[in-house]
Amino acid sequence: MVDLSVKIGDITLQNPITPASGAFSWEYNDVIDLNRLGGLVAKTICREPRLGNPTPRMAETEAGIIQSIGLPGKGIEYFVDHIVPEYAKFTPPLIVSVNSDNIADFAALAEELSIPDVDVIEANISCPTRNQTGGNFAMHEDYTRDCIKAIRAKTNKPLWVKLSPNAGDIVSIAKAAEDAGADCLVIANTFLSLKIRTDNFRPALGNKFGGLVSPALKPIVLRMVYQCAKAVKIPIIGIGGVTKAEDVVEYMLAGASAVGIGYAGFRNPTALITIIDDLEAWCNERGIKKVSELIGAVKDDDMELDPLVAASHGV
Amino acid sequence: MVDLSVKIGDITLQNPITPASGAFSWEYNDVIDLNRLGGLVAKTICREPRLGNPTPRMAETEAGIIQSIGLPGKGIEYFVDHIVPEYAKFTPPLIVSVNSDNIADFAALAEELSIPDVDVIEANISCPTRNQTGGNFAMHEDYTRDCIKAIRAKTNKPLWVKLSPNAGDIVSIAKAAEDAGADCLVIANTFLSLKIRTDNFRPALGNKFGGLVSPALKPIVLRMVYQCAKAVKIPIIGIGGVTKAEDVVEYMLAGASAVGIGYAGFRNPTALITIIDDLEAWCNERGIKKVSELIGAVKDDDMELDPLVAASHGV
Amino acid sequence: MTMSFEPCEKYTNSALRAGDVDPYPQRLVGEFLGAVVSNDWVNKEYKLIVLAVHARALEAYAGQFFHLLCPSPDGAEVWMRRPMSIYRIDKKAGHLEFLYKAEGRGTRGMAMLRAGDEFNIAGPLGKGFTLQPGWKHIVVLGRGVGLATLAPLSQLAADNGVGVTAILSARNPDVVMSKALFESYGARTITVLDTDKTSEVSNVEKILEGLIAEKKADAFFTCGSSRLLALMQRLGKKHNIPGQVAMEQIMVCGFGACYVCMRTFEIDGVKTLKRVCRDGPVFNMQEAVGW
Amino acid sequence: MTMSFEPCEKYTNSALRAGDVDPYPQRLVGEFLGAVVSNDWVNKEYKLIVLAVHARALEAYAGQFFHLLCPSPDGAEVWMRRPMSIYRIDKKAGHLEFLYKAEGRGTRGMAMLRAGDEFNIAGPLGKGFTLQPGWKHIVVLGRGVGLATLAPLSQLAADNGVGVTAILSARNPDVVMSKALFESYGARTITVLDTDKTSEVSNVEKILEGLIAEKKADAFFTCGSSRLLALMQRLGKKHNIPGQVAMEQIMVCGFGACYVCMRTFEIDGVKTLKRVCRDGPVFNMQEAVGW
Ligand SMILES: Cc1cc2nc3c(=O)[nH]c(=O)nc-3n(C[C@H](O)[C@H](O)[C@H](O)COP(=O)(O)OP(=O)(O)OC[C@H]3O[C@@H](n4cnc5c(N)ncnc54)[C@H](O)[C@@H]3O)c2cc1C
Ligand SMILES: Cc1cc2nc3c(=O)[nH]c(=O)nc-3n(C[C@H](O)[C@H](O)[C@H](O)COP(=O)(O)OP(=O)(O)OC[C@H]3O[C@@H](n4cnc5c(N)ncnc54)[C@H](O)[C@@H]3O)c2cc1C
Ligand SMILES: Cc1cc2nc3c(=O)[nH]c(=O)nc-3n(C[C@H](O)[C@H](O)[C@H](O)COP(=O)(O)O)c2cc1C
Ligand SMILES: Cc1cc2nc3c(=O)[nH]c(=O)nc-3n(C[C@H](O)[C@H](O)[C@H](O)COP(=O)(O)O)c2cc1C
Ligand code: FES
Ligand code: FES
Repeated sequence: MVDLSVKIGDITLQNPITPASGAFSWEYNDVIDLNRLGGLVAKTICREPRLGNPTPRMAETEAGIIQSIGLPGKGIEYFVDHIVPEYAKFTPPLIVSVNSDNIADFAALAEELSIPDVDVIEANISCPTRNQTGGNFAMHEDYTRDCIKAIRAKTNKPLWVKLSPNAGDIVSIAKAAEDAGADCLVIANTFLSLKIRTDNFRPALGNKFGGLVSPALKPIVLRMVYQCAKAVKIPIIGIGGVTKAEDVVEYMLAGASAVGIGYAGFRNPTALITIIDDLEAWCNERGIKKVSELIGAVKDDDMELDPLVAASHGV
Repeated sequence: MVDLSVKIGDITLQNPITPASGAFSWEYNDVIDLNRLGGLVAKTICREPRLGNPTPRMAETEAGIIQSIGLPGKGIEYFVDHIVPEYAKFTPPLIVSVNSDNIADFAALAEELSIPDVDVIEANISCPTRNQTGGNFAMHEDYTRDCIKAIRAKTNKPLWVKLSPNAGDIVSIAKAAEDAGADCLVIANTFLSLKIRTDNFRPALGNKFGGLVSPALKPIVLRMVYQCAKAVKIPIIGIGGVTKAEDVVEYMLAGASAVGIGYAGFRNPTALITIIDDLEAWCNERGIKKVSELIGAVKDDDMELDPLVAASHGV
Repeated sequence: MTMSFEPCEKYTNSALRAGDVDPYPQRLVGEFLGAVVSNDWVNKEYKLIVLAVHARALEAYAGQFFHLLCPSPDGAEVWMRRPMSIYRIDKKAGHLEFLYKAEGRGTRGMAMLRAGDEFNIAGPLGKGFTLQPGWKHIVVLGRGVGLATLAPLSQLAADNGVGVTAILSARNPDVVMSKALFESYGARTITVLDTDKTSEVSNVEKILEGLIAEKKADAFFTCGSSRLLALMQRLGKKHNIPGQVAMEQIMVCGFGACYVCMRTFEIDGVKTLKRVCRDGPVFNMQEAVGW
Repeated sequence: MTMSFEPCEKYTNSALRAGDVDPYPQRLVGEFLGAVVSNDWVNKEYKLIVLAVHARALEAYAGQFFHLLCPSPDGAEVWMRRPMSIYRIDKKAGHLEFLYKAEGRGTRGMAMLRAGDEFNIAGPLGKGFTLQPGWKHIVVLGRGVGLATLAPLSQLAADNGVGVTAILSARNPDVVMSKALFESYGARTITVLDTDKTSEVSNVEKILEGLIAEKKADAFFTCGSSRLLALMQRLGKKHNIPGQVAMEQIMVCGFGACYVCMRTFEIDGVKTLKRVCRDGPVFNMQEAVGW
């Protein structure tokens, strides 16, 4: 039987399947056994209560959805008093996602959330509908470094950093986060997008722009995970378009130690459990003893460079 | 009856539908009447004959394909002597796409291609599998400016510049291209991606990385077109995921003057003609006299900012 | 490590078919594969789908909803589930029914389902209608698809010995719905139409005032129209009649996690947002700001 | 400007159904909607699909191919067309046939088509087989799905009064294909199998040498195996027998535009790449470098 556990720094996940922040809450215990997940990831929390963005907050697109929620929430006090205890009822580690548009406040929030029931601080520096200096620090190497340094100085909890797929040079940003003290990179958040309705000529979302979420995007995020895994030493969690066990394998081959899942859990609320079961079966069928063997195991060192030679092989 | 013509600077297209470079050749006259298209766009040409990348050059993904062709071609001499004359048999303007990894050579190529049968030079500075200084200048504002300035100095033909969706800050790059003398922006090329096979742990493409092509990406590119249209004065051609007449309308509402089409023509070789016919019918049904009325006509100036008010309306 | 190419199917899931053993029996909500028993047109716009489902899917009540994974009407995928109110639960037959308007891509795909096909549904979700012990007679006022949501109230009321007057508002006689279902549970129905102008607010107001005068209005229930909601809110306030309204909003998760399905409510003069999927879809009528 | 919401269907196209007037009659290649006449298993792995098509789709010849837009086997879209050789053209009946292995997503989707369904195909594409005037007897050697590509040669040869010996190589007797089709056009067939080792190169070489000695080998044709291609290349060179090979490669456009479908050829000692879709799929056998 395969050992599905993976280590993210000092944290051990019983399997590499975690929900993605914002696509999950303890309320999913209504339908799946949360104790089976690799980790529990809370919705990004800000200091003050926030209503979020105008509705509609979601629109279907060609192949997926765009959404713009706007980080609504009841603020950090309510979170610590009422939401952390809900998660504390379950055994997997609790990862708490935080955001602020101000670096000092970001660090202070991380400090205030460094309480016993919280296992990991995830710095969401990549909310796509915020701007570069307004909380979406992951668009820029220097902002990323400054922000993560400030947070690192204020917390001893493991610090995971969620990057943006909208950045042009994600490798430099990944390195900046690592230099600044990140313990893990979470790659990636959603793709800044727009849909205009052709019936009334208006943007489909109340907030105009939204983040695109689609299994179609997996090859882009996979490329980013692969590039970053070659450039940094800290572990990576791949997020984007995972809908089946093979997608977990593909992310791990590219260098990820675990994955996060959003969309698939909306589509099939039992998906995360099925993916854990399928991954286990996939490994067992192939005699894989530890799923962690797959991390970075892509075979890319002997690729055919001569097109004349490559094209003389069969299909 | 609607007037479908649009102007791109001094060039008039009889309708806003053009093929995308690399997804088209005069050989498509086997299946559709090329004289019905808005323009004819040749495959990107380099100076020397090139074999291109190792096979396989295409792999299907969740929702689309990744491809890495590697700009194969028989070089500029063959192109001028044998390919330009093939296109010259048809009436729509000929747009010639060029690439080089050297700015001086890029400009020289543009100069040598400024011959009577060529109507437009399209600078493909965004081939995703080349690097930032190796022909993929569109990842960086300064490289873009330098490259387009050099080309502008060498040709009086209309100069269109194809940008990269992999750039983090496409608006600055669009402005740099405009400043440097571009007459039109073509947005965008393909998304740098990776697929790893879970049967043999190898990258699915011979070149490892490839460009993702998928209707799913349209909301991302549409957002880029919208942002750039607000920032520059020159016209924009939107490319990415157009498969039906409404997609053309959506790009035009966002600020594009025309569109380019790749994937849809692979899927349905008669698609470009159908889209022209459907666009005409769509406009006529709505009493639209000139399709150019649609350019930038998105209604985005009175959007609901208060989530409490927005969420009290019906669905 | 040896390996061969055996891709899993996309979107595998552990949805339960009728008769399956539930590996996680303490769950409140399930993902089910219902077998289509029938899927017929009720009128020109609406269809009624009857599904044979796992027993756990029958543990639902009026006003709750399921989240339906609709098949594609056109070869391209339908990416999000569609929320639908429970129309009828037939525990004996093991059937769950939904009444729906086939309009957009998802519901058009749903309309193509044939007997024997499988249909993936998640639920039951949300907080449904509640009846207070003292109530003897309630008034139900619905329009269009709102009637699909209100119809099971008749069953709930009948089970609790509560009388029902149902006012069914519709564009024309062809699209009046659920009359028979309401009546089968002993409800009195009154149909009001756009075609003969009986559906105008002033006339509906007269009918409601009449019922109030008759003491047949211990509580108000509505769904499907902002105009009718406003009317019931006004009369409810005036006569101090409690009420419940079932709301709709675009959804993603259905579980309360994503905060997509927000609507505005005003409580003690303060406006706030609530989640239709989990805080509702049935809300205190006086708190709703628009339908 | 007034507007209402009427989305076009995704991927509309102007594909021709049987009987439609072609708006662009000078085109060489069409996009067609064939009606499925039948789609039956030939053996455990292969199916034969028969389509009733527009007359223009019948203007095709052996070795050419169509590009097929396969329906989905699983609810998610199949994004690229699949190239398939023409297996048989029945001009009288207006039928086009393809013999295919149902294996990946596209061909599994294709295997689900039922009589009456529509199937979008584009073609005919590429350069097929050619017969030289002097040839009296040709030898066809194929394996697996390669036989589907070679089979229509028997019809072409018969039409031109050329004799055919077809050597059919297969894993076991159950998956020998096209024997009846070859024989119906008067070809002599020889079956060689892995199970009894008759398919080994040495034995096939003996058979070929025999045919050469009998003067029954004016030209060689092959498809489906690198091993058999190498054998025919060697004997062809030795005995100065011309030959043609039909190649496969992953395709995107099928029209020669995208340069995805490249294979290596060696011409006068210089290696180069050619497009299978437009420069082929049938090539000079001596120039091919691997199948
Ligand atoms: C709690 C609840 C119960 C409902 N019960 C019923 C019912 O019993 N019968 C019935 O016919 N309809 C009901 N509806 C409305 C139904 O969900 C929509 O008609 C349906 O989602 C439209 O899908 P479509 O594919 O036809 O439209 P599309 O235009 O393709 O939908 C696009 C997106 O918008 C969403 N959407 C569109 N209209 C609505 C709406 N009114 N409410 C919520 N989301 C919407 C869709 O779910 C989808 O995500 C209910 C809605 C809610 C929230
Ligand atoms: C000119 C030509 C003629 C052919 N004729 C026949 C025929 O008559 N009968 C038959 O059974 N097969 C034939 N093939 C092979 C057939 O195209 C592939 O078996 C088919 O594309 C596989 O699709 P899939 O959905 O089963 O596999 P998938 O694994 O889903 O395919 C993934 C991608 O790879 C491509 N691909 C996979 N294998 C091949 C291949 N061998 N050649 C080209 N592309 C491939 C597919 O088209 C698709 O784009 C021919 C191929 C070519 C090039
Ligand atoms: C409705 C919704 C809300 C989200 N909210 C957050 C959030 O609060 N914080 C965050 O870091 N990411 C958020 N995301 C992004 C997801 O965590 C994840 O990065 C994204 O959905 C891609 O993964 P997927 O393809 O598996 O859905 C949200 C995504 C969705 C769909
Ligand atoms: C097979 C293939 C080859 C391409 N070659 C080129 C090229 O040579 N030059 C270029 O500028 N873009 C090239 N592209 C990108 C297309 O021009 C276009 O930007 C992209 O396909 C997105 O449009 P679509 O979604 O309509 O396909 C190529 C795309 C494909 C699929
Ligand atoms: S639909 Fe996700 S919170 Fe209601
Ligand atoms: S498939 Fe495009 S060139 Fe052959």
